[in-house]
Amino acid sequence: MELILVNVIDGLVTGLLLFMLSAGLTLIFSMMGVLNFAHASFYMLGAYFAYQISLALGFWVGLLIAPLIVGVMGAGVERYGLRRVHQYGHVPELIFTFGLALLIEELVQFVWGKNQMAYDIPDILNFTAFSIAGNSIPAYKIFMIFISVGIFMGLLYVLTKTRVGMIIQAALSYPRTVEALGHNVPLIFMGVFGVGTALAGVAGVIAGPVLGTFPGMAFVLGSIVFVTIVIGGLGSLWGALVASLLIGWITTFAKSYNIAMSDILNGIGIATPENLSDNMFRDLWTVTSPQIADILPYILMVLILIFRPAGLFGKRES
Amino acid sequence: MKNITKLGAVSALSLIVGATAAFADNIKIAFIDPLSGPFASTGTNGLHQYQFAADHMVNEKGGVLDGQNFEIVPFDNKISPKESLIQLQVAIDQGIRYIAQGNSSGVANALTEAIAKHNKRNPDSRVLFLNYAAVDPALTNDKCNFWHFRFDANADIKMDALTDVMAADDSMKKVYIIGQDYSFGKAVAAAAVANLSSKRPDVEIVGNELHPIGKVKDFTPYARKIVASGADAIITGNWGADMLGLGKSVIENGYEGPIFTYYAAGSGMTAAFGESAKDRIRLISQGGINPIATEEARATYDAFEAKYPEGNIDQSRIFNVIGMLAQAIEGAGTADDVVAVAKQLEGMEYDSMWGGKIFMRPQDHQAIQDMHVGVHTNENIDFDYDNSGYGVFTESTVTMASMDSPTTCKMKRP
Amino acid sequence: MSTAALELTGLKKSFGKAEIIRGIDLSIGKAERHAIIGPNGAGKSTLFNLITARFPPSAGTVKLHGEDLAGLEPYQINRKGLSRSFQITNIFPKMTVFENVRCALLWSQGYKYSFWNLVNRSRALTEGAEAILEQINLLERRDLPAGTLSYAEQRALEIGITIAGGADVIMLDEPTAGMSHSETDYITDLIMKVTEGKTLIMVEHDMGVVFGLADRISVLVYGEIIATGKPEDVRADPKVQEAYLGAALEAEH
Amino acid sequence: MNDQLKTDPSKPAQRMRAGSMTLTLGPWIVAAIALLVMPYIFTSNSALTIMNQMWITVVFALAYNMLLGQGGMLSFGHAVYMGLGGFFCMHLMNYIEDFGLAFPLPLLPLFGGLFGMGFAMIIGSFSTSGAGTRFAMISLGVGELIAACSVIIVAFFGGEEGISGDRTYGLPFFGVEFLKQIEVYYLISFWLMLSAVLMYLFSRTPVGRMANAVRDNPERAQFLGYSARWVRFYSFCASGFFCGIAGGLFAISYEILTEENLNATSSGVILLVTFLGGVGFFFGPIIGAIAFTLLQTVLSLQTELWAIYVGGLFLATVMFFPGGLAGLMMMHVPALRLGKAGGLVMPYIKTLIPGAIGVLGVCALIEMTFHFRHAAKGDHEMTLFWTTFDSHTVMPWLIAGIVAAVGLGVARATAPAMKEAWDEANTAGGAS
Repeated sequence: MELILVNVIDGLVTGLLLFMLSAGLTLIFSMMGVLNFAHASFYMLGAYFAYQISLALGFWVGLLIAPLIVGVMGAGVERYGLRRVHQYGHVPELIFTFGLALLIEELVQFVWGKNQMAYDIPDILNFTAFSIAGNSIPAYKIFMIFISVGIFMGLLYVLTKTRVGMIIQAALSYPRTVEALGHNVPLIFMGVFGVGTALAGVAGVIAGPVLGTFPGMAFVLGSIVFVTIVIGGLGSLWGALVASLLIGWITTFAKSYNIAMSDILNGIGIATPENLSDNMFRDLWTVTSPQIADILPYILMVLILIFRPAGLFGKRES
Repeated sequence: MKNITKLGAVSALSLIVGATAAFADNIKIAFIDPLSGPFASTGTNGLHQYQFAADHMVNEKGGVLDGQNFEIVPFDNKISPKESLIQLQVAIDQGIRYIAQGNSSGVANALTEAIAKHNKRNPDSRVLFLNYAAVDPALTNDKCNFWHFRFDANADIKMDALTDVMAADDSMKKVYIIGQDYSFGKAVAAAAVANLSSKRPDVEIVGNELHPIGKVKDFTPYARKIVASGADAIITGNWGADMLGLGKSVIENGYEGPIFTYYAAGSGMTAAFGESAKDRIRLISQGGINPIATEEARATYDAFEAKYPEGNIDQSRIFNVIGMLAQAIEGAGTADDVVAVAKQLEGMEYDSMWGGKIFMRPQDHQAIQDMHVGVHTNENIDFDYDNSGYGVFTESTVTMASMDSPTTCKMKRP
Repeated sequence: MSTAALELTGLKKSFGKAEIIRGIDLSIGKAERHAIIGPNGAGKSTLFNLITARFPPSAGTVKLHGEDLAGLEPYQINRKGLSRSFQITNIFPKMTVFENVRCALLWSQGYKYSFWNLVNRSRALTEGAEAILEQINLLERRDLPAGTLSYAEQRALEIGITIAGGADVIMLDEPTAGMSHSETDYITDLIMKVTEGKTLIMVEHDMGVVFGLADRISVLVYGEIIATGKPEDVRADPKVQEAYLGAALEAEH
Repeated sequence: MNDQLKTDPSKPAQRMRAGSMTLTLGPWIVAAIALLVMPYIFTSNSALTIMNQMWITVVFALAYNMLLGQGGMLSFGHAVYMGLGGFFCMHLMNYIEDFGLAFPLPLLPLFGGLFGMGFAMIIGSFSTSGAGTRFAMISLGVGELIAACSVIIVAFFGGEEGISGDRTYGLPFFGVEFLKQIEVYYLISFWLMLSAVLMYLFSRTPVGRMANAVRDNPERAQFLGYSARWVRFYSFCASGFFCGIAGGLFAISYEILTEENLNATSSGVILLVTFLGGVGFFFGPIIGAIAFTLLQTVLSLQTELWAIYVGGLFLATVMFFPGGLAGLMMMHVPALRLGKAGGLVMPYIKTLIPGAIGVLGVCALIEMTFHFRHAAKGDHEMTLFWTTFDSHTVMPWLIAGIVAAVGLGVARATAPAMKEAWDEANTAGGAS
């Protein structure tokens, strides 16, 4: 029972972290129609910048400045790269971000080398907040929860209560009309792209110390972010939140409990074949839930796309 | 203007041909390992150790035979079996007869088979495979061949030695085994179960599981399970980011016992573990460097550090590879006839500067050597890793580990 | 008495709460040229889309030659001999003019999804496509990408694509929208020429075109047909007068 | 509607794209002769191996472009179809060996193709109902699933070390045992020619033509009597078939298949290859495959930083030449037709050569920075462009910097003249 509570907290942390990435991505997608493959690369840049800054000025300065730098870089990418490619259509745009992701990974290796960086949790947060049945919950995780919830609230406030938010929401659905009303839509696009990548940067800054800061960190996260926003429904902030938490919990629980395929199959009345080691499907019988935990989101996505193409909360078909 | 065009044409051509231009007198060793991509740090560090070892142990001492130098030719295989096979072909075409590779047993499997086929089909350009790090036991058992030599201990030997040390600790009651879901992870788990149940039948294995390799972002759920199981020891074969992620996560989430593992040092990992993992991680390896075994080794390490301040000698067996190859070539009197060289290597006994003897077992081409279990600490460390102040200090040693272990290898000799 | 080419019975369509088409009964005979007119927002295009199964109707039936079209996909309806054009030009912009027309011929010439025939080996296809290009006067534009044609030419091409498959019921959605007078005359003549002997149903704003082409006219206002009949009868109908005048007055406010 | 077509369409290059290519034998004969002659020019085994790799990639890229270029479907998991075809062939090869069946090796790729097509039929049955994001994300999901299965289902995929076999155990085929690389080369070349011709012919069939129509305007295609879904499905299956053939050729060439044949990286690479070559032209992927294989194998022998250059080249291509290398070449067709291409030669030399030298200068700076940062201490010597120098002195930096600046500067200064010459060369008649 206690373990369930611990898993709920762990899943929440994972989910909220995913949300910080997917929130920016879903905004960018719904506004510009671009599936930004380089989104996780900005997350990586956030971690590396924060590491570099933390060496000189400490963790907190890094938390403030690194996302800003990442956001400015993101805006620059939109202004000087994407906007140019935009005229050729969506596929070249997507491929542009794909190439960008490769290039960023190479550049990070060029600058920082290929090793894992010793980017650590700040001492002030390096203690155990509380324990549940011997499982310690580090204070840093509580801190991560607060940061991400804060960002979600802020985002929700800006989007629903401020004038800028209204314009963005309108531009999401009717870019031409908004432009006709005298708003600078390219500027809005650039701003949204910048903010979206900055959010990814924040995620990188706070995830770097726990999940590791290394050149492969973007690749590890890469496609799962897309999966999240597709499951949630493209363009839906709430969808992104729900899908992130869903994925966080599904993967956490799947890893925490060793459910074997043979148990399930036996449970529904199929007996284990006698000579399992000679059986063609022997590997399927021995599959356990932790083995497939990280591909469950993909299965979920394919199923959702087949049966509900708009995603959980999406209004339009992708 | 014309000159520029000409220059351009010439340079374009030589770009392609350049790779094949050879220095006739050198004995070339192709180093086929990842130099770009996610595993590049290990590969690059290995390359530096090879280059340093060749210069330091052979070239600066006048070379082998009548003054021939060793030359390490790097090939980037991007840790892909396909690329490795292409690079192997390129290397063979450049007249290279010695292939060194170590990262990834998958690549090693592909290479050893390709080399066996190549040597059978092209007797004029046979090559030897110097495997310095791929530890899949199959390579010296079912899949063994005459051309393959393994200088590292295989996963079974390492586990045998590791469990010898573990078994001596009476307080250990519950063990958790976790690893990456692929051949090596499974081999480690199987060996751990077999060894523990014979050496310490009283010890309970409270968990034995596999996780996807290179895909786990957050190890917290695994850490929870391990803590909840009440394990007082963890055995894992994880490496790279999976090792770091697992190690940090279990320590952070309240696990108190030791982690017994294979690859948790160097390549940035020692620095990243730092204080948090002090006295918690125990590594099995050959050739311990703290305390250093010989003065020669100390001088070598000092020279290496002077040349590569950011590098580590974390695979000291590379020096054994170079030393043993040089000795074999001297013994055979030729570097071109790889069969003669291979026959010299078979059964060779070599005194390593890192301490102890190395015996290349002729029946399966598996090097038998001393195995050390070391602890991750910052005390008594002469040679740290990653300039972090932390390193691995040898706590116990198993001499000539698994000398008489059985092998299923049926070596076919030419 | 022969069955009508197209027969609508009690056709309704709602989007959410808004009822756009409120029960339409209409029968169009074979080889009749029928125009649907009405003020903006009356639901003319929606009606077209209902007939061609772009949207499913909320209620009612559509019968083509007496056969119920319920549940059929657009491509299945097309195979039954109903072809349409679109209000917004809808061609294959990256393919040549010739290929646009040839693609439209493929199904009717029985090629289906075959991958064992080569299209440029078929003389019937080439000649058929060229005959249509000749009809729509685009023969010399044959090898240009369709996207590069002028607007009127693109509209002509679209009509060509629409008739190419040999459908006997042709539906044109505002074929002359946005055209100059001379272009309009040109397209009107073209429609006259290519729909000879076929059933034509068109939505049109230009009353000149409508009265020049149509055998019968239906007036659609707020999702209902308020009048159907010969052009002169419809023109005289007081309800029509009122609807158009009312709409005009409303527009002034 | 016109926003997909921003490039000037009055150019005949665009006309070519529009697909009125007639079946001319010329290029095919040239290609066949080139395939036959290549081994006499590049005789070494490694050259043969690299060429084998190239031709396999060509088949794969052409098959991929059946979807991306011809059908407008973007797949993120296409390595799966090639990989599965290859795995199947490998099992077949081992089966033949174990049971001593009389089965000629050259037919093997056909079975890979059938298996690839079979799998494509299963996936295509639900993924092809839409193009766009939905198709792309399903392909991504399926790709990840199969890649994950490859380490879980060891019985079929052999885990991390994959499965391997020996091509020489089958019955000799008219006395050829496929011991030598050259024999394998001709086997692969034969299948390359056959597949390329078949794929080209496929694009000329009714369903191939309709694939283009569905790509441009799925709704209109529906009103021509064709179900967009079925047209996509057929393209998808055909693509799966040729991917499977590529997989079979891979199995023969390397005699091993591993997880890397299925993973996301391979799927991503084929997207890069195809786009680099140009999706708008049938021969685009061929150029892309050749260029990429050379970059990957030859450039990576020269520098560790090859991936940076490839990434940069790729981004530049997407940004400035969305038609890819093939598009770049076909841009010159109008000038050639007008007989004015000669007028372009001098302006090109004046701009592009300094530009290239400038770019090389920049590369030199990158290499030197890398060496400065990451080389061993005391190892100041580096060799670049056949000159050995000390990277810790000012001089080389100065030289490289000046070369880069002057080269790019000259290119920039002469660019307007080149543009002018370009416009002039593409104007019919003209005031020359």
